[in-house]
Amino acid sequence: MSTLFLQFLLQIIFLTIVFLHITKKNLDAIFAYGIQSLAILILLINSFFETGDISLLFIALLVCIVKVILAPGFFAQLIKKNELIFSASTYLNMPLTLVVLATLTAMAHSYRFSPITNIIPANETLLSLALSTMFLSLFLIVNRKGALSQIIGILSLENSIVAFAIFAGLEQSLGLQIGILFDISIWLIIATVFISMIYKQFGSLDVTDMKKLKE
Amino acid sequence: MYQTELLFILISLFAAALLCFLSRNRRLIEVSSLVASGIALMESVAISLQVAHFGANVSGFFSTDALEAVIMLIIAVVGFTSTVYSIEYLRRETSKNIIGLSGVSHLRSRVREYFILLNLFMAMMFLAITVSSPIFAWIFIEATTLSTAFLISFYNKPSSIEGAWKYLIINSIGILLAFFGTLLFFPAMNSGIGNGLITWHLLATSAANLDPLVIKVAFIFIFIGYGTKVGFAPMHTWKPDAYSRAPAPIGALFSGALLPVAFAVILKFKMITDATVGSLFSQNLFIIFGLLSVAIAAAIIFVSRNYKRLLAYSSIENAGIMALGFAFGGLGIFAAMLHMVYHSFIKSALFFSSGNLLLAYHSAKIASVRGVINIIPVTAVLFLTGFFAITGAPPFGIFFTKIFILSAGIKEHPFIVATVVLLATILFIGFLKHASAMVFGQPPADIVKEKEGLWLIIPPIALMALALLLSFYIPPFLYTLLNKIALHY
Amino acid sequence: MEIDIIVWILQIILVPVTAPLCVGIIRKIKAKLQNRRGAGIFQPYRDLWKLFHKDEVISKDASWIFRCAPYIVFTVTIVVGASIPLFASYSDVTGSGNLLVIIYTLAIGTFFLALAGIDIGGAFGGFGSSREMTMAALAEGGFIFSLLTVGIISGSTDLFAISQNGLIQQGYLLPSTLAFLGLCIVLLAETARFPFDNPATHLELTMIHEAMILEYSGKKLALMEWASANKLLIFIALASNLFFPFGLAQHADSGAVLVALAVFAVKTIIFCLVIALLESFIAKFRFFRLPDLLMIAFIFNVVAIILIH
Amino acid sequence: MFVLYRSMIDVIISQIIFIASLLCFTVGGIGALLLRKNDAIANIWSNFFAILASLFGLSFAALAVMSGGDTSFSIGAFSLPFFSLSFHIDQLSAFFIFIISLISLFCSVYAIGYVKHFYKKYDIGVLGFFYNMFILGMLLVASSSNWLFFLVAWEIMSIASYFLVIYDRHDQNNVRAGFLYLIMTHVGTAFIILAALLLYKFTGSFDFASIQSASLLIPAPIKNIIFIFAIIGFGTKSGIIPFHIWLPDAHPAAPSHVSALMSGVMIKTGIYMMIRIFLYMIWPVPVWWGLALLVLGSVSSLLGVLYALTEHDIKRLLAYHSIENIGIILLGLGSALTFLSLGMPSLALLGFTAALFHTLNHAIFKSLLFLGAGSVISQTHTRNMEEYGGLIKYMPYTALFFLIGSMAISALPPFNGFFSEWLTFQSLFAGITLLSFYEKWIFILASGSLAFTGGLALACFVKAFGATFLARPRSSHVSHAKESSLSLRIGMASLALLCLLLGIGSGVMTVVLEGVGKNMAVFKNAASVVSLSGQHIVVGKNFASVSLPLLALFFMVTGGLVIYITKFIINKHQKVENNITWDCGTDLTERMEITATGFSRSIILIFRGILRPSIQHDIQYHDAQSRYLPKSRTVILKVHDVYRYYFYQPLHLAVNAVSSRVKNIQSGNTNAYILYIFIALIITLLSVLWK
Repeated sequence: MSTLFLQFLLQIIFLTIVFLHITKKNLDAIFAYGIQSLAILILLINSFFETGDISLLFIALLVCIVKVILAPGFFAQLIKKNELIFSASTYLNMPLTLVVLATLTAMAHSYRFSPITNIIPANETLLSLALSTMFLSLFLIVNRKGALSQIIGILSLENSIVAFAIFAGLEQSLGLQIGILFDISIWLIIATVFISMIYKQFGSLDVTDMKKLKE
Repeated sequence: MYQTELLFILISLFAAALLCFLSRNRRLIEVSSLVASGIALMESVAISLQVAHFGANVSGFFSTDALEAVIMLIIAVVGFTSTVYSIEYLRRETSKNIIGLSGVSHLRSRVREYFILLNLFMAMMFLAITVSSPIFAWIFIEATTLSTAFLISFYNKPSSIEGAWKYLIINSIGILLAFFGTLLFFPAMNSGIGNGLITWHLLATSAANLDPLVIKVAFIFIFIGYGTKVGFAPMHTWKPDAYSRAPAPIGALFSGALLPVAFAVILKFKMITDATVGSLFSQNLFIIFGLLSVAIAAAIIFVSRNYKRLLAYSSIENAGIMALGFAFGGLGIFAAMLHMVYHSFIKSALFFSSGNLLLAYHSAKIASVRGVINIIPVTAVLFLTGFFAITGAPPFGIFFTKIFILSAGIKEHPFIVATVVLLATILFIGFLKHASAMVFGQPPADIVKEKEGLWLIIPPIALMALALLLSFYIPPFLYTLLNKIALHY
Repeated sequence: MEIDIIVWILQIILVPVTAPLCVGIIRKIKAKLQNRRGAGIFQPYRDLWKLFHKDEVISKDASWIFRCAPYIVFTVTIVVGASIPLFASYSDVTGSGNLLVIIYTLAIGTFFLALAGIDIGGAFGGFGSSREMTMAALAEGGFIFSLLTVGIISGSTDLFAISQNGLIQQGYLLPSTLAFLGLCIVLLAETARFPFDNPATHLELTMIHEAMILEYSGKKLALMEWASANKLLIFIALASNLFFPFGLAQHADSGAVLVALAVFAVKTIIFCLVIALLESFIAKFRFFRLPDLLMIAFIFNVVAIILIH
Repeated sequence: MFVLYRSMIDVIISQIIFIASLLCFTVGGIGALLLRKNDAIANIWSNFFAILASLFGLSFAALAVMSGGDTSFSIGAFSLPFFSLSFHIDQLSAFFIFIISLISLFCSVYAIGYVKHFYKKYDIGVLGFFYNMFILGMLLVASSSNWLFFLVAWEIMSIASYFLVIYDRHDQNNVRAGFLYLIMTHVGTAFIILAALLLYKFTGSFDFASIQSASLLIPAPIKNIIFIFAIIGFGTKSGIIPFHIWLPDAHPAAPSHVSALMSGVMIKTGIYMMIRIFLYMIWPVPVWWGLALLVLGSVSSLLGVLYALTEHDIKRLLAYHSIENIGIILLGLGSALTFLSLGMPSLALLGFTAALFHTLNHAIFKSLLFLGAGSVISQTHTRNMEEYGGLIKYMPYTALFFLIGSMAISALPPFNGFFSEWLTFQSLFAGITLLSFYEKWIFILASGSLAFTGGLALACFVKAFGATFLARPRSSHVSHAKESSLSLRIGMASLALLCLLLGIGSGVMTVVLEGVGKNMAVFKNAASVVSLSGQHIVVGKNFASVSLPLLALFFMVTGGLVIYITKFIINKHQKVENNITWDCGTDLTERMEITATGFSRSIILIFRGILRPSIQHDIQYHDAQSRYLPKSRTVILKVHDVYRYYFYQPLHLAVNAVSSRVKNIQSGNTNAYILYIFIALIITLLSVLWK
């Protein structure tokens, strides 16, 4: 596939993260995460076509099951059960968040990070975009107050790392990929259980009311 | 050739976990976990003896050299003592129903769940340290986080949920950053052997042709990532919350076993970065974060109000001192490793005694714990000797290791050494203020003097005795291992 | 040979024998200045004789310290009297003519006097001791430093060596005079003379030395009176023989000894005259102005020492 | 004096004796811990072994001091680098071992009886354990020959004495005093560790001997830093004025036989190490060190005695006197250091001998006074001197021993205190005569402060002895006081006898101490200024000479004559009538007597500029209306603790403020925690990638 198409997929991931910053509703957040995982899925399939390595196909299938179907499903079921339509707001208001997003992307694209972004000089722009998605998803966790959005932030951070790995040609052997996916799935299950426990104890998913533990 | 012993440890631990999962009988659960951790202890001693004699062994999936052997020893000892302790501790807690549980059946399932996760946690730690590939090491460390999440929220109270949540979120971010760092180590690699298993050994040998700048960035991600797990200064915020909410034996396992494991992984990466970039870069990083950790820990201990958080900050401070030890190099590394061994044993003993305090006083607030010497004298003596040991009073080894680390550092960084000594004094003053306030004074009226559980005292006494013995007589095999580490890292 | 024995004996008994005479002379001069006839100069001897033969009353609160304090205080004055240069500057009887030994031996006397004052448990004794110890503490600095000045000038702190070097050398006139003034102030303080304490009064609020020996009677009072007389003579001897060391017998021959005795008598009379004049013309200072006076004495001596080089 | 032939056998024997004494202490300590079920046996066991061990220590030290020559050996090999239990006992450490063993011998004898009143209250085994460990720590401090072993011994000593200070833990003040003590000691130790590390940095080793041989490598500014660290570190332990605030709290809190050991001996370990560093390890030192020591010494002695005067708690008064006497020792040491750096070794030897002699004397009479105070407190169960009075009638022996101790400490001639102060004066006078202008002024300041300290100490001990033992009992506590038991009296009697013997035999002692001085490399070729001609000790060319035995003899003879004459010759049949004291007609209540506060009120008012006293009067009346019939009138005279208020309090508040600000980073907000990690990541990345 042409780099243009890869660029397009990466831009989708980038946009989903920006959307996650903005969205008010949890359902939309989950939907955005679904699209993101789909983009990762396509990327994996594309690298399968390039290298013709069967294992990549198998991994893509696993990714599809875990990230595209299972995760959003869990979350949707969670939201329906506890009617958590509106996710908690963010710390910074909208314009400020966008300013920070812009600075982070600019920083990621700056020549300062050149040693990382041109590991493979060819897709230098792709790598810097993947790096900026990483910074953005990190900032997402910092900015959002809702527990669910923080979980999604972490999952999108994981997705952006995987994207960076794919573009920087750091694919792993089959065993490692499976191990990583297994971990992510276990982590998903535990996170959802925790969210339901938080909801049961605190009545809302707003992280800021968890303030009791301080010096 | 140690494959068999290693597999034996893992199999026994997994079997214990499985058994706890299946059986309802509480006695069986306790005995099986005890047997599993006992086997782990014997096997790890055997392995470290072999490593001391025959040198490192890199075989397929597992690789154990000097550092891994020492860390395995630490995990095994701390693991065994905390299993012994948790049996009695949980029995006491369930009888006093401190665990916010309703109904006996629900209660038995919580205990079962505790032992399953405990065995899994120890298995994961063993795997994380002995596995030969950095990515697998990452996977198993991630697994330790997951297995302990529920252990922290064991008491099912809002504050323990909050502690567990913060632990989960912050550690997941740290682990993901470490994941990214590990991946960055591989760009020049896969051109070589395709998708073969990239092992530590391979990384070390091909360190020369890695791109220095990428390696620097990678090491920063590794250091910040795994540093969250170890608890260096800016990333330490989860530690006091998690330790103060987790049951005492789990706190002991965290600071006694998990901290050395994460530290060891950072050290392995440090070895590789030093080979490519030269040791100055990693030393500066260690010094800055080490100093920051000691400073923040010293400051907060001065005004802390909860004795379990006090122990958490003491772990942060000791992690900082170990980092300084590794940064100063030469004798410092030998002393830092020794410091790690002493710290794990003494800190676990302190955690066990804090568990006893909690059982007697039902509150973790320093203000509400008074006159411990009259209520539970043995724990009071243990807590006080533990305090003196951890802050570096002579009969115990930490005094020597601190002096060696400082003497290694005085050559190039006199001012840093001076600040560390000053901070150590402030920490001593803060810690003493709380320890003497708790141990002496008039006990509150409603606390009645009761006979202390035998099995609640034996593990901490055993650990303190071991630490005292080690501070005067270091067995030859341990000495050779530590020397190998000092040369290697 | 026998001249040595006589000088040796004379050195020991001279102070106790002539001390009451000095007190008598001072009282006689004061009486004359107040144009009344006053008792004869030998009246103190008669008082002592009378006291020695009177019965004694001891308070039942008193302990053995009260009983043996007079003996210790009196013995101290004799020992000190024997080890300071009176008329012969070579016969060091006790072999400890060092200035510090003298000062600290006198301190034993003050120590037991003060303890005796407290021992009875009366109000006056306690306050007398408190004031006496305050004065003694502050005076000690001046006392040591004044003798030290002369010691440094003559190169040795041994009193007999100091008194051997004849008239004050030219170069040290100012330091010696300053030191002498300092010593005079200390003399008045230590022997409870006028600006510090009125020896004749029994007015509770002002007396220091008298308060401590208020409870004594009979032989013990006699010893105490005699000891304070001895102390006065010791200080006069120190002031005269160390600062005006002429006329002392340098070697053992009867002529020189007689001359020295005469010169010593003249010097003592001059001092008694000065003290009596002083007591008649100035009033007794308020207690809390005395420390300033003693500090002045100390500063005089410090300046004196700094000036020597 | 026979010179002992220093054969190899002697060396081995002396090593065995020394190790035997260390072993006895350890056995005594651990045995006491094991036998703690039965109080009496534990007490007997610990004190018996302490006595045995101190006898061993005493014989070893006497042997070593008399015969000269150093013994150095090490026990056991350790796997830790740099660390080895290596001992090097030259004459100086032998002398300090002598002091430690001497005082611990008598304190242990005293303890056999004294500890009885702790029997049911506390655990005697623990007391025995820490008591033995405490003395063992001091012995090891005096004999260790490398920094690590020294620091181990130093911490054992400090921690053991901490547990002894808080032994009587039912009283909250003792726990607080112990807490303050351990903190100050730890701050001191931190500075000592820094000094040791600096020495290691430049000489490359922790061993005293190799540091001494490589001391030329240490540049001058570093030496000054080491000096300042050593002064702070060891000054905290010895109680020099700015660092002394723990001493008046900690020493009184400990059981009396322990506070005797702490005041008498423990604070000397700081002096020992100062000598070891300044005169042995980093020898060629600048002049200003000696002068600084002199200034510190004079300040400590003067202020120490002034604060002692304001105290009405008998043990705090004695603790402040320890500060004063440490000041006097520092005067001796300072003059020695100044003379040495000005190239006058013989006069330096004089100052050094004076310092050593005063260390020995102070150890003896201070422990005697503390033991006396201890037996008084154990009878009256209070430390407040205002509630004593008239104890001489109930406890005649203790009163006599306390009197001897007070006379010795106020440097009255026949006793040992006088002679060491006399030697210190001689070294200061020598300084005044020989030195030039600003050094001379400091020597004048020093001798002036020593003179005033002597006078004020005299006043303070008249107050202490008078208020405690003389006149009528001022409270009911005194009425049921009984004479202290036999072992207490033996302990005190032997110390009192020692005070007298050392006073009379001071000539011999000076020559022995000069031998100790000459053994040090610094004084190797110093001609000894002090010579012993017949009974006279002559300083310099007849600059000053004294012979205490002759003076004492003359004193006895005249005293005997006077008593004989007045008692038996003049008016032999004199009637002596016992009657009440003169009371101007009113009934004599105990309120009429002078109290400790009343006694020192005039001195406090004279020195109010320094002491800043605050006097609080309050009067209660029978009934509200009439102002003329006061029921009770109380006067409280308090002295403002300047150091705590102006230096230590602000320091504590500053650290508190900083840490509460740092505490806020643990604000409980998860997002903030993640923000810290994010910022840490970005900053490190940018700092690395910036070039």
